[in-house]
Amino acid sequence: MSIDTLAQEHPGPHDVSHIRKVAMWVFLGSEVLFFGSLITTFLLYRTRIGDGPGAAEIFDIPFTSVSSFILLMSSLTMVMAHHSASRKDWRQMRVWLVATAMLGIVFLSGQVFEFTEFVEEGLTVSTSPFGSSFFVLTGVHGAHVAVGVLLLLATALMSFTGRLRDGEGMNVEIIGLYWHFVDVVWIVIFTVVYLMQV
Amino acid sequence: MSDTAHAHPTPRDYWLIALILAVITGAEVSVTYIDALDSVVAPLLITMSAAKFAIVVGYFMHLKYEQRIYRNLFLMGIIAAPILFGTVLLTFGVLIGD
Amino acid sequence: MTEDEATWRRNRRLLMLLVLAAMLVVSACAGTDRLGLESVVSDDIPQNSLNPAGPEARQIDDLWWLVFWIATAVFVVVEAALIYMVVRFRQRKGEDRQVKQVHGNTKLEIIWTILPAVLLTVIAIPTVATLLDLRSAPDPSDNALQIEVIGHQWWWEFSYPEYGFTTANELHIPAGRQVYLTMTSADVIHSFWVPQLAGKRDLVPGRETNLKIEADEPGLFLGQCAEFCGLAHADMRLRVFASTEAEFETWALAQAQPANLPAAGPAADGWETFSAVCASCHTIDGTSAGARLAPNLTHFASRTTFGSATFANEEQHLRQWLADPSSLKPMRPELNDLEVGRVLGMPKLGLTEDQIDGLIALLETLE
Amino acid sequence: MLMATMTPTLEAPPAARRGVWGWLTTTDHKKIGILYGSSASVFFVVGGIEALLIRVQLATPNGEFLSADAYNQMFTMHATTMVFLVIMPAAAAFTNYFLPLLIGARDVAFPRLNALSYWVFLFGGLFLTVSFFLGGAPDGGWFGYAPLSTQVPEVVRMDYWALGLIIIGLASLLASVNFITTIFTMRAPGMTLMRMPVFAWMSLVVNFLLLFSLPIITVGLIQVFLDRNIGTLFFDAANGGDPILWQHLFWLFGHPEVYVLILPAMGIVSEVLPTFARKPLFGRSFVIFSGIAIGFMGFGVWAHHMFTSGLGPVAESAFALTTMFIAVPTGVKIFNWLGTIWGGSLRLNTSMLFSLGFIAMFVIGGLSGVTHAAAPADWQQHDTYYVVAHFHYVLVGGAIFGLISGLYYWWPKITGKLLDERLGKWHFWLMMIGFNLTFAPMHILGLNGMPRRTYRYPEGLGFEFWNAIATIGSFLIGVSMLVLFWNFYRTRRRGEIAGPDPWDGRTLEWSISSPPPEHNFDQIPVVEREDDFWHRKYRTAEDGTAIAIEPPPNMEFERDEDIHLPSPSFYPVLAAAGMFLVVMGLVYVPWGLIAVGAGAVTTLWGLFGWSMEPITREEH
Ligand code: HEA
Ligand code: HEA
Ligand code: HEC
Ligand code: CUA
Ligand SMILES: [Cu+2]
Repeated sequence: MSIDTLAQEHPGPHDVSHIRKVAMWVFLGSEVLFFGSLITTFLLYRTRIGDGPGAAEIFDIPFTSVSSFILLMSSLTMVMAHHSASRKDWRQMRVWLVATAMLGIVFLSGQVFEFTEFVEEGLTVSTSPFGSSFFVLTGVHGAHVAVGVLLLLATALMSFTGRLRDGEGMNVEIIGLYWHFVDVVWIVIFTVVYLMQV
Repeated sequence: MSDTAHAHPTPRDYWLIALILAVITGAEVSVTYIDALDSVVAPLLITMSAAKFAIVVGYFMHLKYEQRIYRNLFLMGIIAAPILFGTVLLTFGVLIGD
Repeated sequence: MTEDEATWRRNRRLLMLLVLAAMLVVSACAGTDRLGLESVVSDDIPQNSLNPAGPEARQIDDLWWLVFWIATAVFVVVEAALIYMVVRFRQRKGEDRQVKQVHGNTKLEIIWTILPAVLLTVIAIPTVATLLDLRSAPDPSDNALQIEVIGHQWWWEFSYPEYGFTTANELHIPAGRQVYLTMTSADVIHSFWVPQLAGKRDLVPGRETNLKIEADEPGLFLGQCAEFCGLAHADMRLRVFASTEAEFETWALAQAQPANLPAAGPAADGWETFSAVCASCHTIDGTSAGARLAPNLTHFASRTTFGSATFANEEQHLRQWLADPSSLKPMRPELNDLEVGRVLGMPKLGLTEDQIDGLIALLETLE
Repeated sequence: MLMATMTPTLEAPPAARRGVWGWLTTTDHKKIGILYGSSASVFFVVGGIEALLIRVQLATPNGEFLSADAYNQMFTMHATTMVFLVIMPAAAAFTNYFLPLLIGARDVAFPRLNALSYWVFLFGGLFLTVSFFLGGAPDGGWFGYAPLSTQVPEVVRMDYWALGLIIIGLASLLASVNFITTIFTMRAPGMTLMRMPVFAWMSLVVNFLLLFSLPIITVGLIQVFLDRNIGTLFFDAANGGDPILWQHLFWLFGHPEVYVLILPAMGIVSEVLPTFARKPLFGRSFVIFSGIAIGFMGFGVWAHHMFTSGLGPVAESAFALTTMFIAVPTGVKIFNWLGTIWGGSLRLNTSMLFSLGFIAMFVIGGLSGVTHAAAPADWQQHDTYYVVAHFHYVLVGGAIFGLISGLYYWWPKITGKLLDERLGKWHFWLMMIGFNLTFAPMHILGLNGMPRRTYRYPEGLGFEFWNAIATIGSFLIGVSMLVLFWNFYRTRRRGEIAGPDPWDGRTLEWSISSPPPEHNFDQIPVVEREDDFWHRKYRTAEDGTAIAIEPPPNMEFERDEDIHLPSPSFYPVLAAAGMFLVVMGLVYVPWGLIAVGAGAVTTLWGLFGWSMEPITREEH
């Protein structure tokens, strides 16, 4: 198999959707290494709790399971938005976009709540390396979700006001890739950070 | 592969996939509560989250249906990360226990 | 072609030869030890890593020469081929020649993939063998002397657990006996390096690292901190005195003695200043001064140098040190925070001449 | 023949394309390339002057020219500048300018993103450099080992370093997404990957290296920043953090980075040698595959920078082995280049001399690299001038020589004027001699026990002589660079007109005028084979020699009708300026938060304006 078949010939230089998708996947490849580094740091430090609380003491698995579930389901709404967009059903697309953003916001609120709980129970970024790596990993993930929410709402809004008519479907697809990826990262974090407590 | 490029799943499929994801998540949480599974819980969890990962990427992100180039681009990262970071953790003795 | 260009061409060839010659001389110099050219570079070079004085350093040296000669061979072949081709295939004056379009030669390419791999295997095997040997724990039959090393910004703390004392900056070891260092750092990363005795090894805060060193013969060996550790990294030197087993024993027993404080005279005044000003950082065993933030001074007068083996232990230097330490050695005492144990050097303490006299008298009694 | 419907923009650029405003808002990959190149040159002078100050300080024992404090800033900033603000942007300059030309495209995939990359890079560079005037530049070494880099949070120097590298990294990351996408989606018809010029291939590998390594160091830098500013404990050993983690995160980036620095130069050499040897690259696919192999293997050797850190014998052995064997694909390149000049007709002009010099010098650096790879030997060499010698042979003798070769090679295409050959040769020989005088002695110094990063050394250690020689050599390099700058200046006014194809080139950029028109190609070329342009000019005879095709091919094409060029945009520079404010403010938290806020708003404004702006102005 030659290099060329591996990369598969492109459909043509003017397929903007293709170009953007390639770019997004390239970027996501990079994000894998980004989150990989954060998760690695966490794995190294998860048992280094110093005098502070450890994972088993503070995690509220049922709570986090619910918020994880909510983020997971936002992938469903996201893919529905994309589906509507590909059928050029803009109204429905907006509904799904807003729904996705709302689920994202619920997830974020859950995270904020969780963080405040942990701080009250005595875990902060400077309690122990466990605390530092936990907050930075989940915080950076939260920031990704927040960016996604902004993108979703902005797209919904712009679609509502009639701007961006042509590019809409494509934008939704690109944002969707990002959103699903952020979800996928949480799938890993949920397992590695919350469920696998040694 | 380009012949399948547009055979995207239907909304019904999406709901079904979401259901599967929900079930796996339920299973994940459950196994952590079953003491009898303690010795195998880590591999179980890793398998299940890998499955979720693959499902979301494959179906929701359409990687299964799209041109190979997307998959290859993404796979590079997905393959590189565990190898590199696994090695790092090995040198700290984290993966094999101190 | 103009006159200029013709001259230029002649000069160019000359220059090329010069450069080549220079490169050969330089690479030869790096290998003077074996080429009998010591006088060019390695006379009086006390930190020369190519002049090993103990088994660990020698093992590394042997490996180095193997790799060096293989690399030199590759170097000569490649550079010679390059120069030959440039001379032979250069386009001559006024020439405009089209040449045969060769796209490659798979056989050749496979050969020059495999050949380097073979050469590298020749290097790889002794590399791994040497590595595993030098990194192994000491053989109990070697009866290695245990010494603990702690790196500080910017000085060394050495403890001899078998004898129960601590000293600084000057390490004494018995010649002909293996020494096993157990090292860590109090602040940032440092690296223990005495080239004639062994390779270097980092001192990492929160971790323990080990190094085997040994000197064949009695002598003085110079070393230096090799990992950048901030402002005075250049002045974080160290000395290793190797002596006969008997001399070492005498030295060690003396070091293990507490200090005898003078009862009267300038030295006694010095002690007064010391306990008031210096004891918050320094230790003198057998006295109330017991802080471990700075070098242990119990037997300071027995050291040949101070300031991490950078200045001769002589009165004039000491005087300057006590008056204004940072004028001798760059430090950042203004950032000291004794509460959290952060010490970035000895501060200027605003001592009077009299106080300094007393302190020097005191330090001189600390044999 | 020009079509009547041609968009007027191509004939007479609108006011926005000229003057300072034109440069600020440009989205033309060629102009952005020139911006990258000019910035890199300026930073090269900055980094070079820092180097000269280092050399003056070390010329004599117990030097007193610089204080220890100034010295530490000097070598930290010298390295940071040279690596991140000189070689990387210089390579980006060539990639920007020539990648689209080499693959037959009209622009990169995302022209405005491209502009953003440049401006973020520039602001990042300025941010790092102004630190000199705001309380001191970074002084923790270019790899900022923790916990030294996190030690004294009151002194903000390493905040500049961490934040500066984060945003320069961001700029690079955006660029690499852009270039990779460009290569995968914008090639001319028939330009299969295997027909792509080797320089484009090396760019592809480089950008993948950046794509996968930058996120890793970014995480490390964020951790350093947080340790310093909000009290996280990532590298705080007293509280359970581990400084060795930083070393892994840095070198996981740092080693791929050194190949990021060398591969563009290798790509250039692979273009220059065939052109001036009048032969195709020997074993083209071998050269390409070895580049890919270097890319992959480059990710598996990082811990050879940590042989003395205490990884344990197994890891040390493993990394010694992987490191050694990276010499195999590198050797393949060297030998294939030799194969290329074998039997050629070598035109020894300046560009060619620098490429040949590259081979000669890079081999020395590569071989000293192999002596490092023998880990126990490295325990002696590590952190000595022997390492300094190694990496300057590969960085200066390698990367800089290669880039300069590319400069002489492509200058006529960019400016339309040839550089003066006589001056060029003075430049080459002065630099060659100066370079070897500077760095060859460092091998000896290192083996003789001179540690690096020491602002002074005492008399009597035997370091005097070679240090003096090195200092003399470094000034000779400086003089050689003055010759180059003089050459630039002189040929601007009096230079010979180059014409489209001064070197009898092989690749597509030589098929268009010099400098190229804004839209690059009148007609997107249809590529039939590798070195397509050469094959339009020559055929091969029975015995394999090249024969010029008579009459010479017609290079005039009818201009395509629907050429869409990206409109200029002000938003990239606006967004980048916002980021500058953000990082500047972050250094001086809490009151700097005002700047952070203002910067964030500016950036968002830029991005919003950007997303509302049509990509191509509709003009027909
Ligand atoms: C352009 C950048 C560049 C390149 C290409 C390289 C290439 C190599 N480097 Fe280098 N390196 C650096 C830049 C680079 N390096 C820098 C900047 C540092 C120091 C960072 C710091 O500490 O500040 C460093 C440090 C460094 C170290 C750590 C030293 C220490 O700190 O103790 C090591 C250790 O193994 C090493 C090894 C190598 C090897 C094996 C190669 C190989 O890729 C070389 C391969 C090439 C050849 C070998 C020549 C051609 C081959 C042949 C002709 C075939 C036949 C050869 C044989 C059979 C041997 N390098
Ligand atoms: C990336 C590329 C790169 C380049 C191109 C260079 C180029 C040079 N380097 Fe650099 N160097 C590094 C990367 C590089 N270096 C790195 C990574 C380190 C490690 C730092 C660390 O330890 O953290 C280092 C460290 C380093 C040291 C060791 C410092 C120490 O450990 O204490 C020294 C010492 O001599 C040095 C010297 C030089 C010199 C003389 C040049 C010369 O080639 C520079 C030539 C350029 C000019 C001279 C300027 C251009 C011309 C003019 C400005 C015209 C005016 C001229 C005159 C007035 C004469 N470098
Ligand atoms: C804030 C802490 C502090 C105080 C107070 C202090 N010192 Fe020091 N002293 C140091 C440190 C740190 C060093 C090591 C400096 C170096 O070499 O980097 C040192 C080094 C020395 C040395 C050299 C030791 C050696 O072997 O290299 C002498 C002698 C010395 N101090 C004497 C004194 C005297 C006398 C006083 C009181 C007048 C004093 N010091 C007060 C911190 C202190
Ligand atoms: Cu301690 Cu350098
Ligand atoms: Cu490396």
